[in-house]
Amino acid sequence: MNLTLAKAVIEALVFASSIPVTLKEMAEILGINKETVKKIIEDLKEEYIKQHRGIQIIEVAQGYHFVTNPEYAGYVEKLKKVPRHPPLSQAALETLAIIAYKQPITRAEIEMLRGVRVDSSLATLQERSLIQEAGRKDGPGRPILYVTTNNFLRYFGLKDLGDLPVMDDWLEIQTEINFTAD
Amino acid sequence: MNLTLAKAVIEALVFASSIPVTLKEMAEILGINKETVKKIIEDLKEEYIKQHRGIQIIEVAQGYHFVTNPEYAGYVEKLKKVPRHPPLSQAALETLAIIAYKQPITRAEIEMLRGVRVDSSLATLQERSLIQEAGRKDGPGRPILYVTTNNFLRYFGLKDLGDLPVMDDWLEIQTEINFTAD
Amino acid sequence: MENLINRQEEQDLYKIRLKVFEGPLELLLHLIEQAEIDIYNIPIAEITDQFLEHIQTMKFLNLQVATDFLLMAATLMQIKARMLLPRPVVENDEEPEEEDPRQELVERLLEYKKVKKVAAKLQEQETEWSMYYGRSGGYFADQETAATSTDPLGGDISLWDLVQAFGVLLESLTPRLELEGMPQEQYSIQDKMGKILKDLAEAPKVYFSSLFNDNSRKAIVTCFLALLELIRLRKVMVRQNQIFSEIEIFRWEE
Repeated sequence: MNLTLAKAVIEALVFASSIPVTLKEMAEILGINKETVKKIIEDLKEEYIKQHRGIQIIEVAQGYHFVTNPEYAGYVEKLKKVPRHPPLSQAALETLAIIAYKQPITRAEIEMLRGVRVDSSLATLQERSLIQEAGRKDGPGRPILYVTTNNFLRYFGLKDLGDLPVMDDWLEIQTEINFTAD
Repeated sequence: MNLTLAKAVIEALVFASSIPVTLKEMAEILGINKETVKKIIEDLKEEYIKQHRGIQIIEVAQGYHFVTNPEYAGYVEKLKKVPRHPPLSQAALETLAIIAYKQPITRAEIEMLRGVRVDSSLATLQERSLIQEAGRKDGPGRPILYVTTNNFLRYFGLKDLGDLPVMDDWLEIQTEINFTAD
Repeated sequence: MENLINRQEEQDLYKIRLKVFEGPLELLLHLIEQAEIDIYNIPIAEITDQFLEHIQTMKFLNLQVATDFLLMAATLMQIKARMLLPRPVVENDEEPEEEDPRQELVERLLEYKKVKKVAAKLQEQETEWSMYYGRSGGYFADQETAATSTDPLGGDISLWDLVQAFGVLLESLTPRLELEGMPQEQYSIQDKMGKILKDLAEAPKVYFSSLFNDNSRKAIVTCFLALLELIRLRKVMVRQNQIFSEIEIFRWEE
């Protein structure tokens, strides 16, 4: 693998990853050793800084990721005043409502209630930090459990989950359905 | 505002936005005219391509955003931290094709064209934010009308709906049949 | 050698039969293309037989035969019957010429063919664009402020909307609740909407809690949904000074 290619791939990996990507991961994907990855990424970092670009690569505890250059924070801030995300779809909102009231809950359980696949709702909600994974449920397949985040509470101005409007009917239905999907 | 600064800020804005950022938004934030922004961003685009970088700027859904260079897709795929959607089924694609070309359109009209029920396709497409409801059609039952979303444009790499492959004879027949299903 | 070819043919036949078609139109198109016949002049008897045979195969393989296929089979048999009837003698020239019984089916098939073509194009685009990965994470220079001021829901979505989404779900599950012996009329959303509007005709402001006599969960949820429906219809406005404080309801004013 030549250096130019390795550099471009590293740039792509750091960009596409949803959380900081580690040297180990990059080394495995590229099939080169960690030291070389480290050298290349340090070069890249410097390049971005020297050229006074709008974005930079930074190293955090778990790995590397792109950030906007803090020098231009004022401009980026203006962008964020406008609602940047497309409005949450009804589908995603329903999924969020189920998670809020039923957490921790598995995907199969949510799908049981909504009657459709919810993969992309879950992806959207995770991307917007409204939900997160929280371990796995005991039982066949050990499915991932989802819960709401602190960001969810903050957004809705809730002190904690006990602050959610009471919807007791839900409990009745729960016992009735009893998530036979599992 | 000098050019180097404007260029860096534009780079930061395009990166920071989770949905494609428009020329208008960037022009407003920078306090320069749209034509200048357009010129700078075209320069930037070319720079990334010429340098064979890992990321690129593309124009899609009436705005600009960063994506990875498709040449390195094979590597990015290996990264586990990248959310992936499964490809759409043929049923969903057919339903989406009809909506894209004939929007706004009701479920009954789609079913007439496909010859099958489309409830689950519609649910999937809504779930993936590729279509959305847009009011109701006048007439008996006031059925819901469906249109494609901005995310649809992004998903298929289209600048706008005019970017869809031209299907001339399609339009002819549309007037002929004139949705007698209603 | 001949034997080999036959076996190959047999296998192909099975492959075709096992292909699960999206719908009756796709199956018909497939039969027409396979037989290399003119779509404008479909030998309807032959195609009908093949269509029915396919349905038999599906049944034989225990595949679920959707009603759409049965409906199409009925249509085909109807067309076949009409084709067999002698054409009525046209008495005078002003009488419009009778349409070919296959006409409508041909139009639908042609139209569906285009749908398939566009779908195939979209699939190509989808494949091409799946090579471009967008930014799925990343942090910003203003990360700290972003964390508090960011708008993850994209626009004006409040706790109300969340509860509403939840309410809609509850509503869709209410048939199960009705089975528990709850008298339905007593808690109809329509009635509650009427009551809210009637109360508002008499007073400028109504408190949410005054809308129900008993505090059963069902009554509260029904009132809540009635209220949401009235808001949606722009018949009333609500005000709530603090989250979870008493909800006040007003007539809608432009």
